[in-house]
Parts: sequence; C-alpha cells; structure tokens
Amino acid sequence: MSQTTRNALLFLLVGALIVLTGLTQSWNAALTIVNMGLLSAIMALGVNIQWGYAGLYNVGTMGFIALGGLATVLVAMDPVPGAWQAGGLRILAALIFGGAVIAAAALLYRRLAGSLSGVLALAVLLVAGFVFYRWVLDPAVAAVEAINPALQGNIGGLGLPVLLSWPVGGLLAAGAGWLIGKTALGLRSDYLAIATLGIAEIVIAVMKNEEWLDRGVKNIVDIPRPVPYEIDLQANETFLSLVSALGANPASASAIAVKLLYAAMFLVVLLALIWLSNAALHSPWGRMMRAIRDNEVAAAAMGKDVTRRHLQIFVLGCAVLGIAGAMLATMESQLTPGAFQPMRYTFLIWVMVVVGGSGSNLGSVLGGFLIWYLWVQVEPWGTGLMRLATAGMADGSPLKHHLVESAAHMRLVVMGAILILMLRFRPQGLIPGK
Amino acid sequence: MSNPFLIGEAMRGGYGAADILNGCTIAVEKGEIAVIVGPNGAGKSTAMKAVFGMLRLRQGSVRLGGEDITRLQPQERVARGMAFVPQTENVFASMTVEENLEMGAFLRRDDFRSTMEQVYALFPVLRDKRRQAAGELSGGQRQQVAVGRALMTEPSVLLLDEPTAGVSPIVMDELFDRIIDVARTGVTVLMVEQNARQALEIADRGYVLVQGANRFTGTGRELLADPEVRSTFLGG
Amino acid sequence: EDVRVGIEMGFTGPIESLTPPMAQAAELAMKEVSDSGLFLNGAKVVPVRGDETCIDAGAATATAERLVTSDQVSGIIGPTCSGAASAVLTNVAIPNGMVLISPSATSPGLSTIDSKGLFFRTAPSDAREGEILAQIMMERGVKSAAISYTNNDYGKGIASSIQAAFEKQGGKITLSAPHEDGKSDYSAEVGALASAGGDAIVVAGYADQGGAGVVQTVLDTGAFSRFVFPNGMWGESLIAKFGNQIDGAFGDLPGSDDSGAAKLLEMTTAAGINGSATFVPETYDATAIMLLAMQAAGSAKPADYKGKIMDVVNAPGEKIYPGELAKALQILKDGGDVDYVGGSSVEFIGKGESAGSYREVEVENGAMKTVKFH
Amino acid sequence: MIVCHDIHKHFGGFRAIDGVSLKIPEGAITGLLGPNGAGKSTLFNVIAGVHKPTSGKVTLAGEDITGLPPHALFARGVLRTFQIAHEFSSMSVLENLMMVPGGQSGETLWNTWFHRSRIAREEEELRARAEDVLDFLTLTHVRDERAGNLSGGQKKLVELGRTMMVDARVVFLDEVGAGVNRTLLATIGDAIVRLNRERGYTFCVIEHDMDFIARLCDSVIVMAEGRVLAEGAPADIMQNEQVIEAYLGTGLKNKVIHGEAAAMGGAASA
Amino acid sequence: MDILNALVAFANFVLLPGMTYGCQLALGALGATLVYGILRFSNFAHGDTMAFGTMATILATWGLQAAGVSIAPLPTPLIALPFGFAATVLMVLATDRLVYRPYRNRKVASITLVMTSLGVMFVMGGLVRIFIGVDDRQFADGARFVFTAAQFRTWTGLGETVALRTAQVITIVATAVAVGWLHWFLTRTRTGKSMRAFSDNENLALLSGINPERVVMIVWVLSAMLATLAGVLYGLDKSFRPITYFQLLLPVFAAAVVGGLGNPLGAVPGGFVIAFSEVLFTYSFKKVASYLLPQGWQPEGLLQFLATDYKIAVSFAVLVLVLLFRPTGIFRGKTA
Ligand SMILES: Nc1ncnc2c1ncn2[C@@H]1O[C@H](COP(=O)(O)OP(=O)(O)OP(=O)(O)O)[C@@H](O)[C@H]1O
Ligand SMILES: Nc1ncnc2c1ncn2[C@@H]1O[C@H](COP(=O)(O)OP(=O)(O)OP(=O)(O)O)[C@@H](O)[C@H]1O
Ligand SMILES: [Mg+2]
Ligand SMILES: [Mg+2]
Repeated sequence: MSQTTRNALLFLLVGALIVLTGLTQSWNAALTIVNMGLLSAIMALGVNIQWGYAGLYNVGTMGFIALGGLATVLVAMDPVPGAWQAGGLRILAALIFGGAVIAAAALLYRRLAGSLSGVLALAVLLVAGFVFYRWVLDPAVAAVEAINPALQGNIGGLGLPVLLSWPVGGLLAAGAGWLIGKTALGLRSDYLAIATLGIAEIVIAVMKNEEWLDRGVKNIVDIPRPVPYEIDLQANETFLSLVSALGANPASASAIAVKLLYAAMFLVVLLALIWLSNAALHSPWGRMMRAIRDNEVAAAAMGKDVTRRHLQIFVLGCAVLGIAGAMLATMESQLTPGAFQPMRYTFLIWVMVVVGGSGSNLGSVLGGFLIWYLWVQVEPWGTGLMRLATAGMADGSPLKHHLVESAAHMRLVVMGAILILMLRFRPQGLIPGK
Repeated sequence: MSNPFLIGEAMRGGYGAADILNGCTIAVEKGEIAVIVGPNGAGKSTAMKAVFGMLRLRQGSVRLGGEDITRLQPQERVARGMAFVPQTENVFASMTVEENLEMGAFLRRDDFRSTMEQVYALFPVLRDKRRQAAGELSGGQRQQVAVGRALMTEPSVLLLDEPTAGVSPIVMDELFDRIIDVARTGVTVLMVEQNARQALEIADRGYVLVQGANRFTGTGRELLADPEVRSTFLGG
Repeated sequence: EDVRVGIEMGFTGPIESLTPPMAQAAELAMKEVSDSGLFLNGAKVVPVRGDETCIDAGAATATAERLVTSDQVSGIIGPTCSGAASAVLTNVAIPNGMVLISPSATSPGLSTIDSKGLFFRTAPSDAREGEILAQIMMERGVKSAAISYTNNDYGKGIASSIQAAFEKQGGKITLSAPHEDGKSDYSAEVGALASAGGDAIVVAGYADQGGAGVVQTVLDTGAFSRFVFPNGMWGESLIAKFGNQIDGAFGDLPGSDDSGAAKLLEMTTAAGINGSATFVPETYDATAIMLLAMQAAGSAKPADYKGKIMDVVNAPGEKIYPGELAKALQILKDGGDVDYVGGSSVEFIGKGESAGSYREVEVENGAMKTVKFH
Repeated sequence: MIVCHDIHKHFGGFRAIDGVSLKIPEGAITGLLGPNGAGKSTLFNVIAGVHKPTSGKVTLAGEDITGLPPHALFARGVLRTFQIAHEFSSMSVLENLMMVPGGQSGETLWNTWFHRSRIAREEEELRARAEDVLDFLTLTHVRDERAGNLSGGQKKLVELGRTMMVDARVVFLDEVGAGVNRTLLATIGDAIVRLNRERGYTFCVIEHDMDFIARLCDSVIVMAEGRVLAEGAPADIMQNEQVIEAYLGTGLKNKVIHGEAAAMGGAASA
Repeated sequence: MDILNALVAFANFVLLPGMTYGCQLALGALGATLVYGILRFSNFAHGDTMAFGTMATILATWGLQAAGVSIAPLPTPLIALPFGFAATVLMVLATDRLVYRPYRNRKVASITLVMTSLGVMFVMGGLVRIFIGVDDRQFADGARFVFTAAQFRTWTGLGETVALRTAQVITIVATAVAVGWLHWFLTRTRTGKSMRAFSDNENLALLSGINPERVVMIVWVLSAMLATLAGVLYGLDKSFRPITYFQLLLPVFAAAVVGGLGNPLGAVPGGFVIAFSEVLFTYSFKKVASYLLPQGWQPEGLLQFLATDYKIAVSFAVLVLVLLFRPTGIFRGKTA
C-alpha cells in the first residue's frame, strides 16, 4: 500500500467514525465533534510547527490558547461604560510603565552585569519600579472592578466584529511567544518544557486573577458570534421555508446550519495554515529547520543562525495557537480562564501531534480529529464496558453498585488503553513525518 | 585453517531490505591477529557487528571454538570471553574514565585492579584523567578509553573496529605493540583498520572486504606485497 | 412512555469527588417519582448520566449534544460548573430548546445570557448568603476576619458578598485571598492569612476540596481558632474529618426550616447516599422541580413544561417536602397547586434563581447543630 | 589570515590551551599536529566560536572575531569540520550537502510562499553541485540514505563534503583522515591542494597521518600540552627531537614513514 | 523588638511548612528523576503511581487496623508500607512488561514514551478511582503532633507559637535518607553504575555484559518504591485524593527539573525552590515586622510581596529565573 493511499484510508476511517456518530446519534453531535476536531487540528498544527519542525518542547500550549481567547474579549465584547474613565487609562499607563521598568532593568543588567553596584542599582530600580507600579495600578484596578461587579467589573472590549479577534489573538500570542522565546529559548528539552509550562501557568494565573481584564474566574459569557443565533434562524421565514422544503425539524436544522457555518470558517483557516506550513516545510526553509533540529552545533557551523530560527518558529507556532484560541472562544461564546488546564489544552494536544506523527502536518490534522473524537466518545464506551463487565453480577450486590457508580472513570481507562495501543502499533505516529 | 577458533562464515545480512554483507567469511586462529581492510562503506563494521551478534544474519554462521554461536545474544558472547570496541560511540560519555573501565570489567567477579593498572600503564593520560567524564576528553583520548574498556574484560577474543582512528603516532605504536603482546598470550584479535599498512604489518591474516564480500585474503605480508591491493586499498 | 432525564455533571476532573452523591440524589428523586406510578400516566423516569468534566467546555458541549439528540432526554440536571453551564446553555440548550436546572452553578454572569426561560438554578444566590453570614458574624462578636475562598466563580462571588456586607456593618476583612482546589499545599495561603490576622477565618470553599486543606493547615499551625463556614463547607465530611477540633465553628446553610433538610438526610442515608455532602439537597430539589413541572404541564416536552417551573416552586400551593413527591404528583394530577420546598427550601426569583432562606448552624462537641433560622 | 594572540582556554582548573599565539598564513595549507589532548580541537573550537576563550584574541584578516558565533564566522567564509562527525542524521546525504550554502532564497518564509519558481531554480543548481561533490567522495550510491545510517568513514566524508559546497576563505579540517580509506584520502589530499592552488582557499588541517601532512602542508605547527611546541616545514619538524619524543615516537609508525621500502620487506612484527 | 516571637512566627508559617512541602516534592521528584535519568523519558504516570502506592498502603492499613496492629504513637501506615511497596512494584513491573518493553525493543523516540506514559497515567488513574473512589481519605493514625501549637505556647509562654507534626519529621528524615542512599547507590555501587552506563549508551552497555532488562527492572522497582513512599508520606501529612496526586505531578516535575533531571541530589534544592518561593514570596511579613520594628512603627499594610493568588505563578517565575542562570538545573542535570 502506498503512503498516499494509506493516508487517504486513515482519513476516510476517521471520517467514517464521525459519519457513524451522525447516523447513530445525531448530525448535531457529529458536527460538534467536527468543529472541535478542526480546532484541535489547528492547535496540533501549532505544536507540530514547534516540535515537529524544530524540536522545541513547548508545553505552554494552554497559555497561548488562552491568550488567543482573551483577544475575543478585548476585541468583540461591548465596551463597559465608564470603565476607561474610571481607571482604564491609568491601568494602561501602569502597564506601560511596568514594561518600561523591566526593559530598563534588562538593559541595566546587560551593562552592569557582575559588578556589585550594578546588582544594587538593579535591585533598587526593580523595587522602586514595582512599588510605583502598584501605586499607579491598584486604585485604578479597584475602580474598574467596582463597576457593576456581578456582571461586569472589567474594562470591556472594543465592540468590533469578533472575526477580527482571530488575527488579533494570533498577534497577541505571537507577541507573548516572542518575549518568552527571547528569554527562555536557550533552554533545552525538558528544561524548556517546564519553563514554558511555568510561563503558561503564569499567563493563566493572570487571566484568572486580573478581574479588570477579563473578569477572572467570574468568566465572560455571551461573546458575540460571527454567525446567526439558532433562535433567530428558527424565527426566520426564509430559513423556515427552506427547512420545511427539506422536511427537517427547524430546531436541529438551525443548529446544524450554525455548526456548518463555523465548520466552513474553521476549514478555511485550517487549509490556509496547512498550505502555508507545507510550502515552508517542503522548501529550503524546512530543510534548514530539520538540520537545526538534528544537530544544532553543526547547523550553526554551517552558517545557520540557530537562535534566530528557533525564535522565528516559536513565534509562528504560538501565533497559530493564539488563532486557535480565539476561534475556540468564538465558538464557545465564552472565556473561562479556569478551563485552561494543562491536561486538556497541553497534553491532549501533544497526544494529537504524536499519535498523528511528529513533523507531519497531515498527521497533526488526523491526530486532532481522531483524538478529539475518542476523547468525547470514550465516555459512553467506558460506561458501556462497565455495564458489560458487571452484567453477570447479582443486582444489588455492593460490588456491582460500586462499579456502576465508578463507571465514569472507565473513560480514563479506555482512553489510556487506546492511546497505548495506538502508539504500540505505530510508535512513529499514524502519518510519520520526515 | 580448516576449523578456525573464531569464524564468521558466508555471512549475509544487513540493516534493512538490502544486504550489506554478501557472503563474506572472516576467520581467526587462536592467538592470532586478523585485520580487515577495505574502502569506506564496504561493510567492515557490519561484519564485526555480525560476528558479535549485533546484527541478525540472514545466512551464514558464526562459530567460536567449534561451537555455533550464531543465535547468541551479545551479552552471552561477552560472557564467553569476547570483547568489542565499536567504531563510534564507544565510550560512556557521561561517566568518568575510571567508571568506563569498571564497566568493562562488569562481568568480572575477581579483583580487576591489576588489569586497570595495566591499562593505565599502556595509556598514561588516562590515569591523569580518571576522574573526568569521558565525553570531555579529546578524540584520541576517548579512543584510548574505548580500547582500555575492552581490555578490562581480559577477553579471549578481542574485536577492535578502527582502534587507532584519531590516535597520535606514538600511542598508535604502543597500541599495536600491546595488541601483539595480547595475542601472544593466546588472545584472538580481529580488527578493522584504515591505518592498513601498519596493521597488516602485524597481522597474521588479512582480509580485503569490498561491498560485503571477500576480495583478497592472505597473510598480512602477502597483502602488503600485492600491488593491486596496495594501490587500490592502501593508498599506494 | 419513559421519560429520560439527563444528569450532566463533572464526574471526572476537579470536582469529581463532589459529584457522585449529587448524581445519586438526582436519581433518588427520579426513583421516587417513578415508583409513585402517578407520573404522567404511569411513566417511568430514566436517568442518563453524562460527564461534563467541569473544565472542558468542548467536552461538556459534546456530551450535552449527545444527551439531547441521541439519548433524547427531556431535560438536564446540570451542568455543575459555571463554565460548562454557560457553554452548554448557549450552544446546546437554547438552540434545541432544552431545559437545564443546575444545582451548583452560581456565576452571576449566567444571568446575562438570554436563556429564553430554559435555565434555572437551585444553588442559592451569593449576595443573600453573604449578608446573612455577615450578620451572624457580627452577632457573634466577630469584628475582623480573614477570608480564604476557592478560586472559582462560587468562591469569588461569596467572598466578595461577605466582604461587602461585613464591611458595611462595620467589620473589617483583613485579607481576602483565594485558594486553588486540588492543590497540594496551603501553607502559603494560611501563612498570609495568619499574618493578616483577625478574630476568625472564613473558609469559603468545599469540604471535600481545598477548603479542607486550608482548615487542616490552620489547625496544624494554630493560625486561627474560630472558623466561619458558608454553605459549601458544611457536610458530614467536614465533621468526620475535623470533629471537635472545630468546635465553635459556625455558619449558614440554606433552609427555612429544619424539617426538609432533615427529612432528606434521613432518606439519603437510608438509600446509602452521603446526603450531607455539598449540593446534595440542591440536586434533589432540582430534579424534583423538573419532574413536578412536567407533571403540571402534563407533558415532558421542554417547551411545554418550562413555563410551569416557577409555578411549582413558588407559592401558592401545598408545601412539598422531600419524600412527598407522590403527594405532589397527585395534587398536580388533580389540577391542584404545589409550593415545592424540598431539602434546601427553594424559592425562585428573577429568571429562575434560588432566593433561599438560611439557617444558622454551629459545631458543638464534634456535631453540627442548627441554632436558628434567618 | 587568521592570527591567534595568546589564547587561553581553561576547563575548570584544567588548562586545555595555555597561551597559544600562532598565525595561519593566507593561501597556505598549515598542519596542526600534536599528541592526543594537546588542545588542537579546542583551539579549533575557540577559533570557530564554539568555545569562548578564557582570554586572548583571534583575528581574521585584521578583524577581531573572538567570540563571534559560528554562523557569523560562516558568513565570513570560515568553515570547519568536526573530529567526531556531526552529520544531520535524519536527513539524506544529499540534503546534508544542499543545506549548506548560505543566503538561499528558500530560507526566507516569504519566498517559500510567493517565489516558488525562483526557489525551484536555485534548488536545481544546488542539487547539481551537491551531486558533483558526492561523486568526488564516492558517495553517490548512498545519496538518498539517511546520513545517520552511514558508515563511520562515510560520515567523515559527508563532513568534508559540506565544506566543498561553498566558496570558503579559510577551512579548518579536524582529522578528516581518521577512519577514511587511505586511497580515498590521497584523492582528498589532491583535492585540497587543488582548491588551495586554484581557488586560493586557506587550509588548516589537524591530522595524525604523517604521509598526508608531509604531502600537503606548506608548514606545520606542533602543539603539546596546550602550548606551541615547534613550528616549521614538515620535513624539519619530523626530524625535531622534541617532536619525536612527544608525538611521533620511534616505533613502527616511523619506520613506515621514513623507510617505506624497508618496512615492506623487513620483518617488522617485533 | 521581639526577635524570638518573630522567629517563631516565621518558623511556623514559612520555615517548617516550606521545608516539609519541599521535602514532599523532593521525595516525589526522586522517582521521576530516576526514571528520567536512566530510561530517558519523563514518566507522566508518576503521580498516579504515587496514588496507586498510597491506595495499596491505605488498604493494607485498614487491614492492619482491623487486626488491631499498631505502632502508636507512630502511624500504622508505616508498617503497611511494605504491602504498598509490593503491590506497586508488581503493578509497575507488569506495566513495563505489557507496555514499555515492546517500545524499548523498537528503540522509539523518547516523546513516544512520554505520550505512552500519559496513556498509562490515564489507565492507572482510572483504576485507582475505580478501586478506592474519588473521595478524600485520611488514613493517618497515631499521634499527629510531636508538639502542638498550644503545647508550645504553654511551654514557652510566647505570644507566637509553632507546631511540629509527626509526618513532618518522618518526611524530612525519609527524604534525607532516600536522597543520600540513591546518590550513593547510583555513583558507588556496581549496579548503580551499570544503570548509569545503560542510560548513557545502551549499545555499549550491552557490549560490556550489562543486562538491560535487569537495569530496567531495578529502575522500575526503585521508582515504584519511591513513589509509594512519597505518596504515603504526603498523604499522612495531608490526605489522599486521586486528583490531588495527579495535580502533584507538575510541582514534582518542576522540582526534578530545577534540581537537575537525573540527579537525585538535585531533588531537594529543586523541591525547596518550588516550595519556598510559594511560601516566602507570598508570605505577609506584617506580623514578623511588627515584632521586629520598634513600637509605633507597626506596619499598616500586609508587607506581602505578591498576593497568594499568584503563588503558583511566583514559584514558576522563580523556576524560570533559576533555569535562565542554570539552564540544566541547579545540579547540572541531563538533557534528552
Ligand atoms: N569540555 C571539556 N571539559 C574538560 N576538559 C576538556 C574539555 N574539552 C577538552 N578537554 C581537555 O582538553 C584537552 C585538549 O583537548 P583537545 O580535544 O583539544 O585535544 P586534541 O589536541 O584535539 O586531541 P586529539 O588529537 O586526541 O583530538 C584534553 O586533555 C581534554 O581532556
Ligand atoms: N544502521 C544502519 N542502517 C542502515 N544502513 C547502514 C547502517 N549502518 C551502516 N549502514 C550501511 O551499510 C554499509 C556498510 O557500513 P559499514 O559501517 O559496515 O562500513 P565500513 O566498511 O565499516 O566503512 P568505514 O570504513 O567507513 O567504517 C554502508 O553503506 C552504510 O550506509
Ligand atoms: Mg566502519
Ligand atoms: Mg582533537
């Protein structure tokens, strides 16, 4: 079997699984999986760019996705009346000042590295800067957070179309990626991993605790959508006549229509990203990146600026993650900072990349769909399995009761087992990269 | 040489689909030195690996002292007194020189300190560097560690894959002298060399391997005297 | 014709230890209704569990989608966490016209969503509880206090309402700092709280989660000697864990009189359920309300019964306590009216949020006892 | 061309290079000899920007290049090979060579998206050049093999081949001969001489094979224990007592070098 | 000026908790760092191995308690530990046989092993939850305190007080012993050296007659025992809940990484960096300062560097800073 036919078959298989869901459960359920699958594919692509192309072990995925999500809030939410006057500008000033202090400290450090007076000056600068920063920031934050705290209490957004937040999310994440890359890319393998994870935890902590920014753990809901609301469709004459012509139920038809619109938008982004990254990968640029991944010392001796290239690819990967984060928040119409847990938004994405095949874009897409499908579908399988296992036991036996009550955890067992089996038979991934 | 002490006979095999070894035969008598020479990529290292059991043979056999050891694992061959210095990655880079030597003597239960002294006597730099990680040594020093590690086993069969690569002339001389000494004590030595002229000088037997098959075979002196061998494989 | 009701809760994930008794309580109410034989011409209620994972809105949405479209449920009890609740509400419930009654999502943000009358919650409102708790603290002579709250919308909401109310009454909150659930160590939090000082510490968390860790650390270090617990902390596990070490601790719990809660505890205990666990009464009540509304509407279609929910919960009508669902079903069948009280004395206001009245409780000799009602 | 001014390189307390000053003259082939551990490779690494010297200065045609990163040196035409082969192991042999030339337009992301035909043209040229090099190094039959799967000697050849992909000014070869077949090494020697004579490359080679050194080098620098021990023409150096004592020895090897005929016939197996 | 009270308060809220937590992390990190050092991959299942070991020990403890066995004032789980060890070792060895060995034979990339261990983590976590449930379990018995805060206050009559828990003492002692022993084992014993040799160059280890399967087995046995020990001691001090043990994975790995992966000696400073940056930077120095400063200078504010909201962020920020200056950890760890 040639490589291409095998890949095609694998995609067909995953497609068939989803179609099967459509037939046995509902097309709405199937489309939910497809949409999240598309998003997962984009996230996996972002990780693959960093890991597969350059061997950069970024485990801070969740942070960049969250930053992308933040963009939707800042771009698309309606402005909170009075927030800017109450303290928004002052917060902005504080932030700019804080950034300036850090930049000055970095400069000073480079100038005076080593000398005792240098260290002292640095300490004074940092402490004084921090105190002044808090002095500017704190009252402003309190003022903003006092505005209708139950429902608002943040500076709000710009009220622009939500689609605009996708590129903005990419930029936001890329900017953060640039900063992080500048500082941490000197680290290797698991040290880089833990550092990026740490920085992502910091990003999440900020998003959870800075209420003036995004309401923190109180969450932002009802982010405007780029697509019509189902309710409006259900009241729309043209839509209704179309639906009745097709003989469908208006509620599920409207839901399907909305999901299809999302799917189409996501697909466009995904295809564009795949084309861009494939073109880059199958060119001297990709060759250079593989060389750097293989042997940094030799690549440097052969004239490649390893540091710069690492930074470039790190920023690109982060941008993709940011775009995906913005798309995710758009689809869910909400930003819940507490949700960005490493398990879900880092490790699961990594599973997608590795199961799909590190270094292969198609693999990431396949992995994204397959793993998301499994993540959602193993739950009923797990409970079913448990029911099967306990079928023989006497009703009312305490063991059976205990097992049935624990059925939800079969989800983990089944997911783990599938993961192990898949990697067992294709350790290099379903569609191995070069 | 009807039933030599160590023989890899009519060996065929490789890493993937294509064979690298195409029926080559390598044999050494007890207490003798055999040298394999040949162009790069001829399959010399592959042949050594095959003799040591690190490569599955498709055809052919390996016999040691008359016993068929074709199916034995490398560890089991070590237990039977065979020692091997690979061509590359032949030291434990993160461990100290002394630990490298200790690992050579891993299977020995007796006191190996005197052997270690002998190794230090042979390669005096190693004594100075014995607490240093082998990965921090110079290329030639690493090579000395690699050979030292193999000597630590007090083997009865010694397989060396280019032991003198990167080694300075004075040390190379010492090394060859030592190999002769070792062989005199009854140890069977099989080695691959690119410093072929010097190596064939001391060889009881020489093999020229080309594309995984024997091209020329003879005593070391015979091969050195053969003009074709000299011009094509020994650099004139 | 059986009626299927979804139970979507965080069975795996951060609140996995809270959800099992909740789900069992929901099933208990369903069984009670089914066994009565009076429900919608003798229909049975079949529970369908689904995992919401609490933190993963995507998975929660997919599960809800499956419950609605594939399992054909007539209503959903849940989701338990606010993030999952808002995602399921906007992306599944509203498009499909499905009723959700969440027993535990308290985020005020949820009220901003135009739910088309499809979303209700039996968990009491933070604002009211904060006022009552502040009042109790004042009455008991607590002049200053430190607050440690679980870092989610529930903890955040309750902490700020306590702080606002307490300070309005002249008290002083020395420090209000969050703790994360499921973390390994709370020394840092307790260290800061102890340094800030105060007459008492308010632990606004869950007894099965970080809240217990904070209490343990406070006890170990002797940082505070008086505890104040809001609703989320009270439960058998708190008492089982700390017993008389926390004698003198006080706080409040929903309930206008004791009988409903006591009755429910009795019932759950008999059924082998940890009835005093957090949110168990709210879950039982959510389920009962949904089923009673169906009975009142004579239909299990969300569109039909969603309008009846307010009717069965609020006056006028016969008061209904746990274990009296059969009676309620009969009344409704006969065209009468009920006023469901349940285990948490629910009362819906606004768009369907629990107003709740509270009882004051305290720990005495390692046992929990009700002091009075507010 | 390259001048080292009193270079020191210490690893912890150990002085791997202990005050080396030397000149590598433009347009010449200079040999760098010395016993194992003399500090030759370390010196290369200092010049090539892999190690920062503890003290001292390196200049290239008058410009201070101390501590410049390797890629900046590459851009100035300074190339080097590694004693222990540093191949790009998961790439094909052909790709190992094709990646070398700097300034490929396909290395810019923008071009990979919007100037694809230009890249294709350049790739054709690169490929042709790489194939010439492979041909010369007798590696054509393994051009599509993963470089990691090559034999030890073949890896060294790839290492050398990379320096032949661009027009360099100075090339540092660290024991290219170790593990390479002597017949092929002779050919390589010829090529080095040709590059030197025809294209004016400056070479600095570390090698333990005296035949090779004698044939190739215009002058030789001998290091020992981190210092320069002797300098001069190859023939003189090989007679130098100090060098013989520290490095060459008087054993078998010398017999071969100095009295080839005798070695051929004589019974030298003692 | 009241230095004594200031010191006691500081010890009670910063010093002792930081040390205990640091040691708990270090103990967890030891097993992870061992697997990383020898088998060359980050074992994500380590947290759940800790949970499994603790669960086994709890079950054994219940058995012992039912049989009336006790070593009061020391906690019973200490004598149940051997059972926990045995069960966990068996479990882990079975996992290796069923899961990891085929990969090893195929010499797969380390990232594949990491992802496989994630799979193992799911399965193990699921099983633990099915066996013992998701609830909080307190299984410590015996005396909780060496001396309590109240006792200390009566003894000394100071305004401030400090308590010392049995579990704290056991943890600190156990960590010191485990770290020292493991370091000695790896650098001084033949078996330990052969394990390092295996991790350095598998092929060459084979050539030296080192049996890889034996090395791997020893690694797993040790890591299972260390995981169990860490889990049990942690649970004795706090409590056992599967999800908390899963969450422990991150700080445990962070400790192993800052300490220097593969180096047992690094685990302790690694654990301390994480623990102390949490407690120290978020500690409010108000109380300590008010003892130290003269009358009338008492501070108004909390004198807190950062709010506890940011304690995770702080510990990770310190971690990143340490790594910037020490890119492979405090004790120069390995890189894959
Ligand atoms: N990273 C390091 N740490 C400590 N010592 C080192 C390090 N690198 C090299 N050395 C020491 O520096 C000395 C010089 O090493 P170098 O590699 O330069 O020798 P060389 O002259 O190239 O020898 P060879 O001919 O064997 O390649 C050696 O003694 C070596 O042990
Ligand atoms: N691991 C491997 N996988 C695939 N092919 C390999 C592998 N190792 C070696 N080869 C191939 O086998 C052939 C013979 O290699 P071998 O190492 O035996 O050569 P050699 O004679 O020792 O050469 P040299 O003198 O350069 O060391 C080479 O063409 C090489 O490409
Ligand atoms: Mg070879
Ligand atoms: Mg060298």
